[in-house]
Amino acid sequence: MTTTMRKWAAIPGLLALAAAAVVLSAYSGASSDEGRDIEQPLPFPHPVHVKTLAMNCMYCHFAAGKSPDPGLPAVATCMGCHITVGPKKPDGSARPGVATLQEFWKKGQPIPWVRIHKVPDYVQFPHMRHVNAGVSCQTCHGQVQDMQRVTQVASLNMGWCVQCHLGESNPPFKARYDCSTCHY
Amino acid sequence: MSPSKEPNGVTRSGGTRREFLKILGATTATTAAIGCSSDRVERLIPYLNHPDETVPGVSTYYATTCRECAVACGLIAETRDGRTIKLEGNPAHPLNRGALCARGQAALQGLYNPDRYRGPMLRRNNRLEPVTWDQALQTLSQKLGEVRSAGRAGDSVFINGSETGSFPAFLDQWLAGFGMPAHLSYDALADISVVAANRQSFGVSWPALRFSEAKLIVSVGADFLDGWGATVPQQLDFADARAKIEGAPRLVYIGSRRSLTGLNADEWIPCKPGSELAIVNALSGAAGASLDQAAQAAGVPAATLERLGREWADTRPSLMLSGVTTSDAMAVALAVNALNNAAGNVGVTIRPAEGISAFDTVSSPAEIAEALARMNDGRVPLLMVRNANPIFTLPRSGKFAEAIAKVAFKVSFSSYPDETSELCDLVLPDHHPLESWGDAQATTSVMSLQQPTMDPVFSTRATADVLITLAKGNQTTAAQYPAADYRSWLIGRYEGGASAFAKALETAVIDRAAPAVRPLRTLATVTAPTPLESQAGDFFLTVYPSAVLGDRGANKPWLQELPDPVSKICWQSWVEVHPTTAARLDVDPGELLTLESATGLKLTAPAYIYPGIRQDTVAMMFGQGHRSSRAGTDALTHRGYPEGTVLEGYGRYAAGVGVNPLDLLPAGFESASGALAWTSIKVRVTKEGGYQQLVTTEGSARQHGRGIGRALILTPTGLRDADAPEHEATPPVTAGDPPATHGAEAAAEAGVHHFPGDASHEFLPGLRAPVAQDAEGGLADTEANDKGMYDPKHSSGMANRRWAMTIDLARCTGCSACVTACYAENNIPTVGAAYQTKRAVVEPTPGGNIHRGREMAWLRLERYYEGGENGAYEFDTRFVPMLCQHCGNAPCEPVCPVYATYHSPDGLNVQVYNRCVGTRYCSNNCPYKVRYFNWFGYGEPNRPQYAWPEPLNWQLNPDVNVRGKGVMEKCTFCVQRIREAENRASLEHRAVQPDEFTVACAQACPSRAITFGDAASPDWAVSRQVNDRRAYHVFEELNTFTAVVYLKKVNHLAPGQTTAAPATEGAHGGGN
Amino acid sequence: MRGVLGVFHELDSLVDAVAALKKERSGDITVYSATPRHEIEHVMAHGPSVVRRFTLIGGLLGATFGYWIAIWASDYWPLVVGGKPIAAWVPYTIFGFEMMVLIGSLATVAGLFINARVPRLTMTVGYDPRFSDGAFGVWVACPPDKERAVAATLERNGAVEVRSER
Amino acid sequence: MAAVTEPVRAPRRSNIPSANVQLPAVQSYTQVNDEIIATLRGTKAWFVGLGLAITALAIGIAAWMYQIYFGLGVAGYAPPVMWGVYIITFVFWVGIGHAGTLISAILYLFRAGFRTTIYRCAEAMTVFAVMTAGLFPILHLGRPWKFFWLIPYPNWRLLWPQFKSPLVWDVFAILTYLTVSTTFLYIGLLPDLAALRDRETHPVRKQIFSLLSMGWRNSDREWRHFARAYLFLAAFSTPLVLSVHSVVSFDFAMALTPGWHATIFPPYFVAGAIFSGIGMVFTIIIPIRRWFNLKHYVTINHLDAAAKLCLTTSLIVGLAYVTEFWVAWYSGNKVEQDYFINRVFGQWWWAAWIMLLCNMVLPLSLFSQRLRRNTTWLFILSLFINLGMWFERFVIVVPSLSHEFEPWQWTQYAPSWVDWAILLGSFGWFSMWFLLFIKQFPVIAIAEVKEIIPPPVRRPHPHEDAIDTSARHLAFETETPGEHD
Repeated sequence: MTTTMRKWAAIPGLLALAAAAVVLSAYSGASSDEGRDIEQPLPFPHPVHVKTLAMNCMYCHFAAGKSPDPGLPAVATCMGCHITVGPKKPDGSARPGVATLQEFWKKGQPIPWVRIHKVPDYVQFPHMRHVNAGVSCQTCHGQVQDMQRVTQVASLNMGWCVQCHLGESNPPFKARYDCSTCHY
Repeated sequence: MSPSKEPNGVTRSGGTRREFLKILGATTATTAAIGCSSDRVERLIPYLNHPDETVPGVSTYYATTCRECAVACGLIAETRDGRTIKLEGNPAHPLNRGALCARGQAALQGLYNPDRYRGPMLRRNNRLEPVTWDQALQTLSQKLGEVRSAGRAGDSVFINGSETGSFPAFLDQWLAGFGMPAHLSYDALADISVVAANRQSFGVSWPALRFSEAKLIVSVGADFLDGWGATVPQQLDFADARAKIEGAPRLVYIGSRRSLTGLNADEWIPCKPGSELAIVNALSGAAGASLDQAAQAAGVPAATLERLGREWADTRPSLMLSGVTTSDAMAVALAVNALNNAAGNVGVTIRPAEGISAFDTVSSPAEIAEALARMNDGRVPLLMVRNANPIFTLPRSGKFAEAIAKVAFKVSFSSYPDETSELCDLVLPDHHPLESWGDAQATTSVMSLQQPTMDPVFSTRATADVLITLAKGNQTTAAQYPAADYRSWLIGRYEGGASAFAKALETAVIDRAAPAVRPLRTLATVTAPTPLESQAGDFFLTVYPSAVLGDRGANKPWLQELPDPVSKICWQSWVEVHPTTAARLDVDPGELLTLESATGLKLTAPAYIYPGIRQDTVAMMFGQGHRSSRAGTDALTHRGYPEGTVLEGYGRYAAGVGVNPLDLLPAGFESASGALAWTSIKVRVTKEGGYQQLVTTEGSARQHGRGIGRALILTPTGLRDADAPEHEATPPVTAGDPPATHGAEAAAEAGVHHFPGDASHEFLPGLRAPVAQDAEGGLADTEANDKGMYDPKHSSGMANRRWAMTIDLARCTGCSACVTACYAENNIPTVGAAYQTKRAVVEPTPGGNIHRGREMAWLRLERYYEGGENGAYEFDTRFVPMLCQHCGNAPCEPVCPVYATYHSPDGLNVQVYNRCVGTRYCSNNCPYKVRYFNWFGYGEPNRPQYAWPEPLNWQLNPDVNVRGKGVMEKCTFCVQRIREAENRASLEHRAVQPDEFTVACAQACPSRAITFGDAASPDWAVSRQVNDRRAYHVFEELNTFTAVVYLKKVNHLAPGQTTAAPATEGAHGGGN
Repeated sequence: MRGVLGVFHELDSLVDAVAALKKERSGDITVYSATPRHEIEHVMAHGPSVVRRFTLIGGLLGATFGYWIAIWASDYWPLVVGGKPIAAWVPYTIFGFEMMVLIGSLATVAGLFINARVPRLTMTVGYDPRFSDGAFGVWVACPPDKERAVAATLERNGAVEVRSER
Repeated sequence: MAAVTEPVRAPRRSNIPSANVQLPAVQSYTQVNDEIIATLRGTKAWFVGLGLAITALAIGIAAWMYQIYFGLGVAGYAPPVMWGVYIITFVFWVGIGHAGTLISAILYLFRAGFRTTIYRCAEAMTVFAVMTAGLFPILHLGRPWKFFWLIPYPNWRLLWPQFKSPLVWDVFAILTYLTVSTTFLYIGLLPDLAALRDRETHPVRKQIFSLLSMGWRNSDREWRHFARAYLFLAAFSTPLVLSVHSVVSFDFAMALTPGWHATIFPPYFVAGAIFSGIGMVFTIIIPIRRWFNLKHYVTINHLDAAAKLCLTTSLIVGLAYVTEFWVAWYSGNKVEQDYFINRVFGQWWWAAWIMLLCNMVLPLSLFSQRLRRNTTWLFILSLFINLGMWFERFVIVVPSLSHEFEPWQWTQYAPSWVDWAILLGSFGWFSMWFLLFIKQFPVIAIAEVKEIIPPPVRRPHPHEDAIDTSARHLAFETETPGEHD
């Protein structure tokens, strides 16, 4: 006669389910590149330019108010100042990156910046519509003026966009939220 | 898109205004964009120096001139971030007034052709190998010196593709500097007989034709809507004429084969080839010309000719055109000119004073042939060819390839490998016209300027600049060329200098009288073919040039993929036979027929059964059949070229496609003008036994009474439904009546037949405007629910618009320019290239994907026949541009499980590619069958089926997604243009203005048949059109409430005729 | 848990034994048979199964959920398709129905499992593999002092084997 | 083993009551256990069969991977024929599945005695057929890796499926059907699994059966709730089976395509599904009863009764075909008429006539009792029915799409090798599961057979004997509130 205890193999099963849920949720866009933080070919300190020197965002990203594309400063734009503002400060300390910048300029090469903020190619994001509607740069890009190196703050996934279009953001904006607003 | 593979030889110089941005800014939506964003590191590459005028992501527009055919229409080239992405007609240009044909639009695919020469090539060890420009120029300079010092420069030949403007004179000046004779100006497609006759009759080579002034147009074989003469201006004018409805001209077409013009004609008189002169003489009542004899010669009833004669005599003003290509073509043309003169049409419908200059400089093919014959004698030391391909465009029986091979040194300035450049010893690839400076004489009083729209794609050089460089290197000629380059030379000749020149470039149109016409040489040596009637053979052979491909379109996938407007066949050659003939020969469509000429030349091509051709005639199209002229000898090296490049023949898209009917023809020329006699032989036709599936987009050529393309007949009492049987015809529609009063109720009262789907009381003029009402089936309490964006009161205001389109079938000629415009605007992949069919078990076949109906044309041109069952010659043709109808109640929408298609508040039926999972249910449920599926990864660069091999992909519209494998796509009403207009308006703090913008097809349409706009606002042109008395919806009975409204075609009866020849209701016997 | 197990080869013997045991009030009786028999049900005389309540509640919940998810999701992002109402209750009946069947069925199974104490995490005492073959069995859970009397009753009514287990 | 008393050749013109579905050759509970469990030993032929099934499956998988890599274009689709072999096969397999539930649930509620010995087979067939069918909607997607977008689940896009789409109805119907029929099968298996557990000597197999049987002990408490639960599951399955194929038919009926847009579709599809399912039951059960020596369980009377059901559904299907033509004619809708003329006399005549012959004409032979009792004929006929029902779906899907409103887009269609390979793979997939099933689990419900044979008794008396031997009703079905409350 058998009188045995038989444990159920429930735990591996539950673990498998949990793993599947994680995979599915990751696949469904729950994860994002939030916190993306990659080294750039040369260190560009936004705080120095924006806060110390009080440069406007649109000085360099000149097209953000008139084009879907915000625009990147040409190397010549950088060199407008850095032809005189050299790699050494008057006190002798270094301005990191300026030497590299001047190197690029001398070689006649553009700077291969690494893209941080990226929506998929099937998303049409007209910067000017947002800028002119009063959405600040920081709403999407975070407090760039405080970032020694730019990192991705917002998730940039679709739900994040939609919350704002539905008027659920703070301050509230309200816009179209049908698909062809962004996807075509 | 990563900037990975730069094509070999891209210019790297920076700083110029149109510097090509190898590496773009942030607007990079041109890759296949389906799927999750990847984690790979993507680079953002800024400019080194920012170009002054451009804003990244915003298009810049350059006005320039189209050089795809002789006509020189005006272009507006849209350029984004350094790349030209779209060509449109220049509205300021007097010829094309903003419209542009398919060939003109496809110039972009010449610019970005992946098989272009990437740099100069020099023959070494019997192979063309890449060399540097210095080497190439040095070689040519040396050869020029040798020829000159040998005293044989006078025997050299320069063949230049016919063009007007400053270059011909510039070239002749240069040639003279080197002691060489003036160049030959070659245009294979120009109707030289007519040009010669016009010069003789009117003193201009091509008078302006005013169709809109005429009440009767008789075309004797002139396909003036599709390739003959200056197509786009003629088409614009003809469409305006036909749009008048009452008082519009009747069009009669006389010819052995119904061309596109023939299909648009109200009456077709199918005469035997070669009998046209007799007919014209009979109509003119010339001495000794009897109607009966002419009728017998032509094989048509004498009564028909008699009636036409009476009509011609009674109708003023009228217009008769000749476009025959037989060996007595010039005689016909002269007789027609005389007839017009006698009828008082000159100065009214034919205006020599406003001539078109396109053919002012052209030489006759006979002159080219004669030069080639001299080469055969070994008398030519140096041959230079630019923008011409005589080997392909002249009959093979003339043995011109062999002749050219005997020239000691042959130089080609061709941008693309072709049959002629393949034979050359040195290739100095020219810039594409979109990369170079120039000008062209548009009309006798207007000149059109040409400017580069972007930096050169490859390491090519403008021939003019090459010539200047060569001249500067020569002591005797250097002094003549103070200008640094051709641009400076052009500006130097421009009154007002550089600043005025720059100002003129804004429209690129300036007033300048045309220089003297260059005379045609008459040549005694030319062989004229024997008259057709006396030849042996079963069938007349009519060879006609393809209006879509021309003589140089075969390497452009857009043009290859564009179905021929008449036969609807693409990527193929075919033999047109009449249904009765086909039955007699026991031939089914696609069965191979062999044509054999009396001299034993043979050609095999699949049969296409066409009711619009005489029973005793077969016809073939010229334009396909490019093949390497060095086949079997050596392959050109591909060193430095990416994989897949085809430098043999005419590139990858033309390779293995079709046959060249010129292989059958003798090298016979019309003796008076030197024109090539295209219709000059009879052939024996035998069934070969093989089969080659037709690459056609046609399903059934008959509409089976379904009322897709509808027509009215203009009777003396008003307009009458063309498709209703006589005894139950609907009451005539008179001008000004809105359709509602003639709907089902009125018809029921009158006890008459209600045509299914006919305009009825359910037809809502102006369409159902706010979609929000549709949203709840029109029944919802508008107060009750917050319908969000669909609420007209929503802050976005979208629901107050209803984007809609009208297509006027009375204007539409079926030319298909809209189709190519759609391809260009919307990044539609072409799928017919042989390489795109290559898979594990499938042989590469041109058009293989289209065999299975997988063409992707969002907008297709349907061509239905009405009448003419049982092989009768009398039938009516309905051209119906069919695109997504953006139904108010779209059947495709509710079946999509994932909202990939839905109705936007402004009335668009939206397709969201990135949401589509590919169930294809929407297509099943679409009655119009206008949804297209990506069966393969046409948009994915790493797939074998990729439709845009580098650099074709540079053309892709960055505002439009490239669709990946497995998703549905369809017409979007150019939503990107709508958004762009909205964005622009929002930047300027205003609303979108009426008719501020239009969609790509409407923009291009040379018939102005398409109108797009907001039907909910009375200020837009479209909202007037939708209330036209001729308006109808296709399949209205399905209650789809389409946003596309068609206006019925109008047929014109001959005087005294009471019924249209075709009686069609319920007739569906002849379809396949 | 301890008690006495009796093995029977005949159905009527089993029924007799159970009837006798019930009369004696010996303890909780469990009857084993390879197939359900009315005779056993009659002699055991249990009330109706409560599984029906699980079914009812599950079905109602399911139908509600089916309608709710469809209506809520349609209303959450109101896009018009084919000019149809945003939330169209007629076709959504399909979801109501399917979810009623699905949740109702699963609730029924849950009811079965809960009421029948299945799945059983342990193989308890008082079972014999022969019960799934041809034999019948009776398990009487009783204190040790009653075991002898129970065994006697079983044997008297034709048990081929009687044993006590713990 | 008792002699099999199968009347191989019935006397001419005598009417044999096929409703008599007793099992005279089955005498004792132990015999049932012995004979049925004896089938669960893998044989050489079985391994060969399994090998063939897996090979077919491998071919299908390879073809699918090829298709995923290149795109759906490798299949024979010729727009506007946007649906082809995959949807045809989907509907085909869903239809097959219906007979199982019909037999196990509907016939259960109707107290049809011939159900007892064939229902397990049919039910397993249902589950595997639905598993097979469920693959096709995924496999025919342009982007199959996105199939889960059809399922409503919370996600970061804040997007939900479009609940008005018949394809979402399909997702719900098919998943519900798969879940419920699997549950139903499993619940019915529980007592048998316990029997297997108790007989098994191999320790690993015993362990597995222990787990699967969930500690089932055949106690009176278990049986009591089991009976009620089984009844309710049957009661749920009955409308479910009718709804599922109705929903599948909505895929077509909700479209406005001529030939699809018909109110007759739901009943027509349900009848067709049951018809095809019974065909497949014959295809499966006739070899099994022969190879597994179960002819005295699945007697010729059982087959005879099932054949009558087959005939009935065939007549309904035939009526539906005729009605379709009649409606097309009576509607006066020219597009619809054109389509039906084209279907039968036009480009698709061969497919339509295969359908009409196999589904309407050949089953009429079942009016003959001799043919109903001829297993060879039944088997051959069942193959024709399978073929005919596949072609029925072909005739519905392809000719409609190839001959729609727009004459310009009329077209031809021919499947490619990939289509055929995946179709073959689906048979491999189905066969693999089925073959695995029949050697691991009893193909005849042990507990239920025991129920209808006389129980062992010490003192038989006429009253009880009468109940037991009639045995038309399963004991737990007769529980009614009146008897016990």
